[in-house]
Amino acid sequence: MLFDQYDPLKGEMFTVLDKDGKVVNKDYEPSIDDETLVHMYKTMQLARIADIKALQYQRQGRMLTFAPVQGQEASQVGPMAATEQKDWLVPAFREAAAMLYKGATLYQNYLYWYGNELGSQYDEGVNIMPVNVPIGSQINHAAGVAHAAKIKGTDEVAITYIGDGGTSNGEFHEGVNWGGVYDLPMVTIIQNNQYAISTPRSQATRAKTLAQKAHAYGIPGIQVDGNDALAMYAATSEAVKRARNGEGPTLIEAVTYRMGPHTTSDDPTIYRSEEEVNEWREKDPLTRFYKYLANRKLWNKEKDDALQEELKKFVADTFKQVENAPHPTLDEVFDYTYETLPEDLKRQKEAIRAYQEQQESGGDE
Amino acid sequence: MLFDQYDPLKGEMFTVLDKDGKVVNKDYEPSIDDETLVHMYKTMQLARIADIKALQYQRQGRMLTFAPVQGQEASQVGPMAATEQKDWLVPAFREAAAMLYKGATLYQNYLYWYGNELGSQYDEGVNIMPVNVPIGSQINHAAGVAHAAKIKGTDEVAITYIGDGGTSNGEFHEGVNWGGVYDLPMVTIIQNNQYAISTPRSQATRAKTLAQKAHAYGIPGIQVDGNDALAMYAATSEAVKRARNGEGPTLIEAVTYRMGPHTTSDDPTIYRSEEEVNEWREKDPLTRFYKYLANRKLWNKEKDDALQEELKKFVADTFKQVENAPHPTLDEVFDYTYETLPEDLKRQKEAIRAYQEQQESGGDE
Amino acid sequence: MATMTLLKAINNALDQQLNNDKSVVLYGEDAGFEGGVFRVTAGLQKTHGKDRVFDTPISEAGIIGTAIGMASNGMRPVTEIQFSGFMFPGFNQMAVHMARMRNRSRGKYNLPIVVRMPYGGGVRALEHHSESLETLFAHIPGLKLVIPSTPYDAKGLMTAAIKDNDPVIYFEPKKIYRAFKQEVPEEEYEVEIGKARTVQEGSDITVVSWGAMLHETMKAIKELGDDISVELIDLRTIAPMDSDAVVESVKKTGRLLVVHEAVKTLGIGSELISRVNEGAFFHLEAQPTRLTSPDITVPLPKGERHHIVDAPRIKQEIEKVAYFE
Amino acid sequence: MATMTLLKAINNALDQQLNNDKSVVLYGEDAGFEGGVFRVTAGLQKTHGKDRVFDTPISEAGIIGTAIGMASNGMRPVTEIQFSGFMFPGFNQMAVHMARMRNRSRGKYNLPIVVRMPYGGGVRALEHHSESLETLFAHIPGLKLVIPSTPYDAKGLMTAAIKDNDPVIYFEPKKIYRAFKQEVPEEEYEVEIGKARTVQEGSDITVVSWGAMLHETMKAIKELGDDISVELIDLRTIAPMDSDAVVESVKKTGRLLVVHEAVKTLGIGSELISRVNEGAFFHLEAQPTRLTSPDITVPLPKGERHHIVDAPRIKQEIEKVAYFE
Ligand SMILES: Cc1ncc(C[n+]2csc(CCOP(=O)(O)OP(=O)(O)O)c2C)c(N)n1
Ligand SMILES: Cc1ncc(C[n+]2csc(CCOP(=O)(O)OP(=O)(O)O)c2C)c(N)n1
Ligand SMILES: [Mg+2]
Ligand SMILES: [Mg+2]
Repeated sequence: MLFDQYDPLKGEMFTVLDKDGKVVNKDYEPSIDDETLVHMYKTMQLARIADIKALQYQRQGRMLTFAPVQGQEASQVGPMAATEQKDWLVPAFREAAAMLYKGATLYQNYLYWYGNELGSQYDEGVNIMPVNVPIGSQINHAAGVAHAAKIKGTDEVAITYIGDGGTSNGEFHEGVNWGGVYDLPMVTIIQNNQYAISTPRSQATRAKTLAQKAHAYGIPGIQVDGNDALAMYAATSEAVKRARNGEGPTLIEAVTYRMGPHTTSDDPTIYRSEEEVNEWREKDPLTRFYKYLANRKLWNKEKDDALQEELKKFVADTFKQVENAPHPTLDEVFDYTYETLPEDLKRQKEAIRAYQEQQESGGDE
Repeated sequence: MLFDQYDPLKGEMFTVLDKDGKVVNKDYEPSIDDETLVHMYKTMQLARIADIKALQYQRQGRMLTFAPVQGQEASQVGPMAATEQKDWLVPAFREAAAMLYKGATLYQNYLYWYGNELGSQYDEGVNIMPVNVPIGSQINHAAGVAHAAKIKGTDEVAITYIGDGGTSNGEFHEGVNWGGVYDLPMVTIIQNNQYAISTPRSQATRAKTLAQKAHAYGIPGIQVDGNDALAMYAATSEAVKRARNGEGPTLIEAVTYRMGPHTTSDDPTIYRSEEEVNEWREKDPLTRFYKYLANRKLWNKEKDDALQEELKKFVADTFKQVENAPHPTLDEVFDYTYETLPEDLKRQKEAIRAYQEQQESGGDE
Repeated sequence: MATMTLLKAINNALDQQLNNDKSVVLYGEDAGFEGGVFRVTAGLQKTHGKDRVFDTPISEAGIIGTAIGMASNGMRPVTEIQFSGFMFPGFNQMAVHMARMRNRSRGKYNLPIVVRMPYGGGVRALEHHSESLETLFAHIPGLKLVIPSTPYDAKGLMTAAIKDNDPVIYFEPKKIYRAFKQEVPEEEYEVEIGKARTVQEGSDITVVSWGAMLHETMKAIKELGDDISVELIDLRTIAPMDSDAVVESVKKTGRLLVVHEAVKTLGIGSELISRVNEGAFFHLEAQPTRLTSPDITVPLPKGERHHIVDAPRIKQEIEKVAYFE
Repeated sequence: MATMTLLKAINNALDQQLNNDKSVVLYGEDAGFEGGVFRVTAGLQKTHGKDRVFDTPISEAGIIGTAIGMASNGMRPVTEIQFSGFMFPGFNQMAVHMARMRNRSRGKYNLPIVVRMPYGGGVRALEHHSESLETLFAHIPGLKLVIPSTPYDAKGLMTAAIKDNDPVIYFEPKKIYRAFKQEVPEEEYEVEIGKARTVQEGSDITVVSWGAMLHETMKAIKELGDDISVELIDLRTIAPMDSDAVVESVKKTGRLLVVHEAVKTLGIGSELISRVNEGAFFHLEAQPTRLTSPDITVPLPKGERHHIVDAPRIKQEIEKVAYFE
């Protein structure tokens, strides 16, 4: 069993692919159908290109602050590929790639970071919880989603994400612990991207690995190469299987790196060296996965060039759509406060409407 | 080294004395001078008798709700005996025995539970933080006390207590983790008394031991027989030594049992069996320690009878003093809100004073 | 009809909703097996099973946070915070998520959650066991807050709270859990959230209160006799506040006294006074007034008498406002 | 004298107090090495060392909770919450301990802690990055809350906050961190906590505001020209509130408008209106009024314009109240 074999207390990290996309751990190479493999790659590329473009737009003043995903695509797409439609994704705030794979549209992702709540209104049957900004609090949501599944007797699994820094937060503790107490179908993935804004992983906790925190909850924990989509797929598959069998939750530490800034307001050069960034560039999750697919004759340069062309156009078109989308109306910002708007709030809204109409009609008296 | 030798993941529990007060673990029998040993015993007895008496007073309607300590005396007195005057006790709410040993007077303890804040105004130089009711929050205080010690370069150590149930709380996590991050002189003692009110230990977490939670923080953790004052002394001594040497915090799980109700408002017969209680009665920490002292010729029945007499009288006298103590005045309940009372609050106080004086003088118009 | 205490009425509503709707679940610290420290949920685990009525770890963030997840996945969780003074570790979840999920997701996720918590003082309790924290919830857009003062309302408001598609905080006035009984229908009924109750009509002064303090106020009014005609309003829903009922009443009486247990500064009284100013300024014959606990920490029991508002003081204050010229 | 932005003035006060008092320490998420996400504490770690100026784990309960322990053991911690919207996980510590330790221990432990947090909207930020949560602190007895609106006050209030023997919450109006500069003395000075500042005297109406909104209000007043004589008060200390200054002013002007960013219900405006009722009822010539954000969640940037109070609207509201008959 995978989780017995890798002991985070000994610092053992689970890997399937090496830097050149070669399988170095045959026993655990997951059997994924070709179509899915290609789809995984395409989604990683989409996330990457969308990210790079958004950064450009942001620099041009066309996009607001957002949290880039670059470098972490494998630790997001791998796990999502190991889930089914009915399963839930309960993200933190840097899971754009996971969301895309799970069924959020790029339009929605962009719209959200563009500053419009409508971006979180995912389609019917797309089980994604909205981007969750307050660190750690999503873990309890995931426990609740899983708890509901258990009570209802469905076999949905909740997959949730948190950062390395987030593990210092009390809600991480309460949520993972809750999952253990009730043996819930829940998989918590820590994306250890080495930093919480400017604060290095070593400041988050004295524990050598984050995976070993699983011992606090009496559940399996494993450290996985987070830039290896296959390892992430395999570990998550195993965790999902356990969850569906009623064997309870799993904690996965995905060791990865945030290639970009924390958000577009951040200047990472203050706190990390170019050498460090370059070292991680060598481990790029897309390159590795590309090579794996190429080795399997599922992908090649020609296809890749075409894909990149296509995605760039798609991304640009989508962003244009977002820029042309109507801004939230006065009604929209009020009417979702409650199912039915209370009287006093109606009056507040109408007072603002009256003011706005008067301003628009030019008079201010 | 003690902490390397006992692995909580294997369920190994550290014990020095057996049920009959015989030393079964010679290597770790602490060398404590006779006077201290006797003082430890006396304090345990004082705590026990004060507890039993308070329960009687409470049943007579003379005492308010309080949290009995009976059964947990060893896990409190053992550690305190292993500390020095300068060290800090940061209690939860069931640490009456620890507080007595550390320098709170019985009068203060009683006064507090009698419903008077003055009970928490410990004497100068007595480093005890007040009874802490909100579960888990004291752990961060202890981390702060220890952090100050580290910054100031003093070698004070902070000892803090929490219950088994309390370990589910996020602040436990944040506080113990904080201690690890900064390598603070801090010892966290989990008194696993098997229940959080009516909720059994097994509902607190899926982890087999609470000591193993130390792995989450990269610090040593050990499970200790909490009804064995010597084992608790030895483990704490070792932890305090580490702390003073700058080696960082330690987590100690004291396996014990609450013999009484959760508080005097609680009816434990609802949720636990008489057999279970009786089983633990066999392991009474006082009996064991008495036998150890008797074996060492430091104590005997005669001395014990005399002590019991003396303590009973002392306890009764103290309670009388408490009953005769003046209740908090209007000024007292207002004036500690800030160092200087704001104008509006002064007016609020004077309005109440005027009302009270008028009521006392009989008129209501 | 049966006669019930307020506590029993809550239990009855919970039992009924657990029966009628399989998506209702109930949990909290000690809320399952032993039925809570006040026994409000006694018997419910036995009737409805350990899956639907259960004990939790000491984890207020977990209790509220999982309720958010559960509600997002189709359940209607009724949660318990053991005492309102211990809600703070769960306040993050309530303020930043529970109150906002409908808006954040533009209606994709709405959260039919009830958060029950015993509140209020005067019961000689330990620190943190006597707070009145209405303001902290009523200030947060997206939350509702109700407080029953009678068994009838207790059941009706709980039923309405469970059926509400938005999160409802339900404060239980622990001081009157078992203080008296009232006829309560056995069948399901709702008391509308957002509507105050006029306890008695009057023409000289409008007095507003709720929870246990309402009964202290009623005592005071009884003492007053017929000299002053008091219109007494049980606010009952604190948020969204039925200030219209209060404003209308003050238009008639010209005078307002708000009585509450919570501290003065930014207590609910401040909002009511402001709204009465906004809605009935020219009807005011005396300054709208509040009688509240002072701005101090609730004292431990031996000092509590300096803190709590009692009937004689309420009586005096009613007279002051009513006779003011 | 030097000319400084509000941000720089805070940095200067912190630097000075770290210099003058070895018991002062400063910490928060990213507050050490990089000097905070806004660079308010830039350079301080370099000057004062990693022991006294440091980064913390993401642990707001830890930040406040350890400050309580540190202060109990002789330090004067200045802590940072990265954005006020993230204070909730630390609110338990602030409400149940920080506010109460002096009272709980009858003076044995007092807590000279400063909790800094950037607050306020209008900066096109993500969710939870724009809140105005004054009420949640001002409602809790035992806490103080100050908000500077100028560099001069920023330094003086920070100095006073650090020297205060009680916990002080210090809100930083992030929108005006770098909006303008002002002459600020290089030497140490204090601005007294608990005292409002009369920005300009006037006789027709009292307008109260603070933080970034004060500047919006000043813009509005400028637009008004000489038609209306406005007495403008910068409340500056929210708790303990200098309502006396406001009451005295309203006694003179007979009219009140409170302008704030926080939501209406139970916003600071409600308390000011109540206190003005209590202290100056018979001087009122118009209903005391508040202009606030509506009772909704702060919208994401593309909807923010529906939420924020701006100068033209303030101007209009001043006119309404001033001309009301
Ligand atoms: C409760 C809370 N405190 C502070 C913040 C501000 N903040 C946003 S992201 C972040 C760092 C997160 O680091 P990590 O968990 O490692 O995730 P990453 O950004 O690396 O993906 C912080 C402190 C927040 N969002 N929530
Ligand atoms: C934050 C918080 N939630 C709930 C409570 C109510 N409460 C008081 S004691 C207790 C159980 C504590 O159990 P444990 O930690 O095992 O300590 P023990 O009582 O056994 O000593 C609970 C839930 C509290 N005091 N604080
Ligand atoms: Mg990170
Ligand atoms: Mg316990």
